[in-house]
Amino acid sequence: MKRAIVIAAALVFGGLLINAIVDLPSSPVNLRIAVADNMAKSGVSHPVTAVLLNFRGYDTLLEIAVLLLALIGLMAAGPMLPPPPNQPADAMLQKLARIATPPVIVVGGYLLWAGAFRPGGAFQAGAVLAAAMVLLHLSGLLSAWNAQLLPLARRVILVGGFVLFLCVSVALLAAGSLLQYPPEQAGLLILLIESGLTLSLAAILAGLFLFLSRDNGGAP
Amino acid sequence: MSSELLFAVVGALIFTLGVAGTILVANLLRRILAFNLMGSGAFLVLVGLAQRGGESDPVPHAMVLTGIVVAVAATALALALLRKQHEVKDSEEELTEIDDG
Amino acid sequence: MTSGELLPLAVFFSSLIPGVLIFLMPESATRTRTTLNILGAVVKLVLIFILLAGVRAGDEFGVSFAVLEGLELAFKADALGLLFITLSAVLWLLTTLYAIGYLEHSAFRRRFFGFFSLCVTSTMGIAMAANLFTFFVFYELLTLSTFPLVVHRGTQAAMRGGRIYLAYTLTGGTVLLTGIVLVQNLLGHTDFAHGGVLGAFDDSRSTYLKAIFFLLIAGVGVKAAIVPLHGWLPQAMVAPAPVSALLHAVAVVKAGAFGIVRIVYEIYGVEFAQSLGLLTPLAIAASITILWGSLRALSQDDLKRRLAFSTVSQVSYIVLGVALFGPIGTIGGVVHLVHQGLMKITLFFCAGNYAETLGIHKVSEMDGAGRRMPVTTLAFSIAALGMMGAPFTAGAVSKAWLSDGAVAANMGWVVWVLWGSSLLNAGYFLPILWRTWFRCNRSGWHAEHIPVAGWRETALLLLIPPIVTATATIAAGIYANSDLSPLAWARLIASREYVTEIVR
Amino acid sequence: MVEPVTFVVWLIVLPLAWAAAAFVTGERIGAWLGVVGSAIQTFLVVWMVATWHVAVPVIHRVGGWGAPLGIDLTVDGLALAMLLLTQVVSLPLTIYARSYFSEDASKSRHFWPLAGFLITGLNALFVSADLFNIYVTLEIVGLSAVSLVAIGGGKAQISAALRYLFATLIGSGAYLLGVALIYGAFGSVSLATLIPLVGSNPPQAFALAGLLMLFGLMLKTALFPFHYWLPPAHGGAAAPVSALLSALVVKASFYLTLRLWTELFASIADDIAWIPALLGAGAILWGSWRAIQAIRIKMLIAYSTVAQLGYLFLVFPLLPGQDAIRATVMQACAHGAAKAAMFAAAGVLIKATGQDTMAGLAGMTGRLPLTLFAFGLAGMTLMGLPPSSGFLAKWQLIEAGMARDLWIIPVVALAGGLLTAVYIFRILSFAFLLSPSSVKIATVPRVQEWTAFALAAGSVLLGLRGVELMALLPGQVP
Repeated sequence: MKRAIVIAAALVFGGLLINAIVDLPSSPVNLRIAVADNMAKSGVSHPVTAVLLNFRGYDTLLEIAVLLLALIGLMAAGPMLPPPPNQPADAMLQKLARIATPPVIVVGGYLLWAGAFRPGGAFQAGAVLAAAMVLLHLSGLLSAWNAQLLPLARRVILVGGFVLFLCVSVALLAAGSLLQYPPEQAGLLILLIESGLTLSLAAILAGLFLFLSRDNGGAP
Repeated sequence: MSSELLFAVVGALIFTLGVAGTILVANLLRRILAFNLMGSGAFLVLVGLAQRGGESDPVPHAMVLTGIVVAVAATALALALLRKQHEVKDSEEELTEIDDG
Repeated sequence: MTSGELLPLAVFFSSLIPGVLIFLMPESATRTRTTLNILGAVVKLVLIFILLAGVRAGDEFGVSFAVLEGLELAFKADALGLLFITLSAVLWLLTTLYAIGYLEHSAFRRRFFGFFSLCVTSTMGIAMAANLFTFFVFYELLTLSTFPLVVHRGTQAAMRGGRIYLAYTLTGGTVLLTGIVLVQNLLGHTDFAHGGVLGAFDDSRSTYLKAIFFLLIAGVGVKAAIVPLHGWLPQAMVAPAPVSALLHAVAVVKAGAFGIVRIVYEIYGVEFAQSLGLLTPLAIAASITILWGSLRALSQDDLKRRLAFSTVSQVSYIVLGVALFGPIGTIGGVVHLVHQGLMKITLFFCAGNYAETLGIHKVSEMDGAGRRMPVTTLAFSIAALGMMGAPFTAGAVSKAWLSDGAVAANMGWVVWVLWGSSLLNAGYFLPILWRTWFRCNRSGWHAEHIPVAGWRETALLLLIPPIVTATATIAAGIYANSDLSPLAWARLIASREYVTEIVR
Repeated sequence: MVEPVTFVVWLIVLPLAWAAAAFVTGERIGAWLGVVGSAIQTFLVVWMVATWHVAVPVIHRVGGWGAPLGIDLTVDGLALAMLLLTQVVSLPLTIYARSYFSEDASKSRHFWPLAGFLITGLNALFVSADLFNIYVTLEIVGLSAVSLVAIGGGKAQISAALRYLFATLIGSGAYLLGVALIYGAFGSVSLATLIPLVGSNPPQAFALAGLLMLFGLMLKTALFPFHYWLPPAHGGAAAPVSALLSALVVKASFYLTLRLWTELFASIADDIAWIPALLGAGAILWGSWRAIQAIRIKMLIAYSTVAQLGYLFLVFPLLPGQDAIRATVMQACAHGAAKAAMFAAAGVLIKATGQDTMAGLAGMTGRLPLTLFAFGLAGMTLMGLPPSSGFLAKWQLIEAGMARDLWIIPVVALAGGLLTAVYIFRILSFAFLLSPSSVKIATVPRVQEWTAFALAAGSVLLGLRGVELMALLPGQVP
């Protein structure tokens, strides 16, 4: 009964939605032009990166905060159950992981550098590096992290990129407003921020996996 | 219907699917997937609508990238809580019990 | 700030500050607490005498603070307000003394005296309120500050009494608030003024104005215990004797009666209320309350319950006086505000003494109490006779002016109500006097003890207050025509509420 | 004169900074960072309010681009009032929390970073003038609130957090689709750009977007009947968390509802204004009813929040009247301070008696008078009894209703006040009961009692001086 009602309601809603989408007029504002006009001042040549790190960099700043707080929330949910006995990882897998890791790191570096002029950037780079860490963990080469006793260095890496980003934005407050890059240094500053973010994002994304892993990384 | 709206319409369908899922699916893990479906639908609508009239508008692309990261964060938190809930061995009747507090 | 603004505030803070300090002090600091209480009460009296002199000379005392745009917390000390203030301040001092004796060695005294002071502070606010909004603020504060006193004993019975008390008063407060907002909506302000502020409206609004009047009177009528809104009063008897005294003579019921006076005289204006035909229904309601209260009192064996129903009846004398169009009735009603206070507090002091000393709670146990406690019983008798309206007592003065007022307002039937009530009063007081004086006690006193060192009769602190108030009851009767009597002050008030000259 | 807008940026940056720092330094230093940071924020916002003189909103263009390309931060009286409420309530709560969590490192370690992010999200949300940026701030608030509920990871907390998370995710999902539709319709998400573009007959997608976004926000505000997630979350979390959530978090999504309702969606709002009012009335009745029946103290307070949120929505038929906005802002501030005080006091009582039941309160007026007094004062504000800020809110609501002859609104408000009295005095009566002196109670640090009392006293004192707060909002009483 409930099922039928929900499905019927969903159908009606979907119909309305599609109908609304189909008879949309062309939008009065067109930001494409605005973006194109300001690309020169943005410090990068790829429009999406320009929007992400410059025009709407404030969104990105807060978004890192979201990612960070999700990680902390995940840690706050409390310690997981004691781990099952570690089964020795498959030697073949370990060898594969060892071979795969260096090129993956290179790819990450490339993605970071490419972000300035083509699709890419800190997130993609960070994601790739995180993937490498997960791979190492699964193959038993990297032990899981324990949310309850987290070494200072790891904590610093986790927030470092974000703090760097925050410091730059605040420093630019001198220019009049938050994140107001001077056009000439914009490219450099963005690269700086992205490099920091790459490391932290890699750590955070990996952390989302490694904190949840049952292998508690040699904690007492 | 113009072909460039196709993405937006598909996005609308996916969103609707997700909504129905969040209400109908009992299994919490599946429900989390349904939320992701909702999010993806919304992103698709955003991007789809952005590229009406030929070349695409970078602003919504950037928004979607931001949105995806937020969605990842939310999903991670949801999964962590779900894991934790399974570990502390409680289930739906616990929820209702709190409710009657 | 000028002295005209400072004085009312000083009167206000003279009880608020001790209250707050008492809360901050530890439970054990008995002596400091007592000193603070007495000091506050004395300071208050001094300030009030300055005010009295000023007001008699025709000075204006007032101060106001904006709470919101177009909404002011405003105080004024006028003749009518001062009558109430003086009464409360004097009786506060006596009740405090009495309570110190009464609660010796009992728990939670900090809480008791703290809320006691807040309660008196609220009463001051009610008396000095210069508009309905301010009146309401302190009217509700009074409810809140008396609740802990009513439930002070902490028993289930006390809780039940407290719940009933709140159910009545908070609902009444809501009704009152509705009326007040309607007035605000009509005028844009709710200020009190001699001769009323609503008089400006023509007949087209008369039904609307009548409805508002009903809401306002119903709201304050709860505390004034007008039948059928009186249900909480007998229930509140669970409170300790000093609290009952406060509730019945000083604070709560008086706040209700005082509210009715303010609303009739300074919101509607007595002439306008008369022209709307609102006074006769009010008089009828008052008369019904007077008779019903006395009738119920007859059948009560519990002494405090009997006194409670007597209060229900007596307070409506004030309402009746207000409802009698014409200055004479007004004087009768207003002066009874004071006289009833003096007499009723005496009765409750005495009831408390019987309970504390001899463990007597029921009328049927009072045989021979007069021999055992002559002074207390003498005070009790004087107050009781006063209630009946016996000559040379305050009660006689009230009743004389009320009946004359009734005649002047050509409401002859009211005279009969007064006579009937006097008979009923005799009906439930004389048996008590008979038992205490002329019957001797055979069974002995089952719970006899003297709380603290005193005479053989009882503790000194329990004895002095009733003696003072009983004496005052007689003095107010005998020296009614002197310039310092409550009556004289009531005439002053009436002369300011009415344009017409007072003749008698 | 110093431009107050630059302070606004600091209100967002500071908590971000101390949140990150607290994560690195750990609980002990983190607690201090939180307290000091909140103190500075409070100082800044008070300064802003004191120097606030312009009637027109002040705009801060992040990145210097300006809308629609960039993101604008807009500060007007309404936003300033909410900023003030947030800082003024969170400062005592941080002091309270520092003492509350002192003996439990595993909890406080994560409390401070999360609290910092929560306050950032709130401040950023109040001043953001960009629909998509608002979505991000909403997620910061939502996810940090959920994580705060989950702290400690007890059974009840985890299930409550999960249920809360699902609710807030549905809400943001609906809101996000709304943003997508609006971008499709107008090509911008900047409020300043959009508002003039919305003509007399906007495209169908606009109305749909409005419904989606308002629904999402009402779900996040736990407006009846979408309140199902609130009682377990607010009633199950640690006391400081419950206080933050009940006092501030639900107000954030309400603030957005109000803002979008009166500014962006004004054209479609009038026809459906009775719906939120009706739900609000339902919330008052149902929430109060459940509170009256509650057995646990914190569950009673949580249901009282459900009821009190109803008052906020009662005014919607009166919008966009300034008097109605004043009334609802006063209610938001009154409830914010009072509810924070109440949860703080409940925390003290529960720690002292060792049980979250009303029966355990017997005799507490003698043992913990200050805390009970705080509870009573907060209750006074919730009941709307004078001279509390709750009374001023009720008074303004009634006046606004009468000014438009909508009698039902005053009637509901007055009835709600009486229902509130029933459950408030139900608790207090338990506390006045005599207890067997054998009952032992744990000692609670005085600072917790005093912070609870300070919040309660604040909620009452605001009632004696509502002028300053109301002066922030434009327009005078007609």
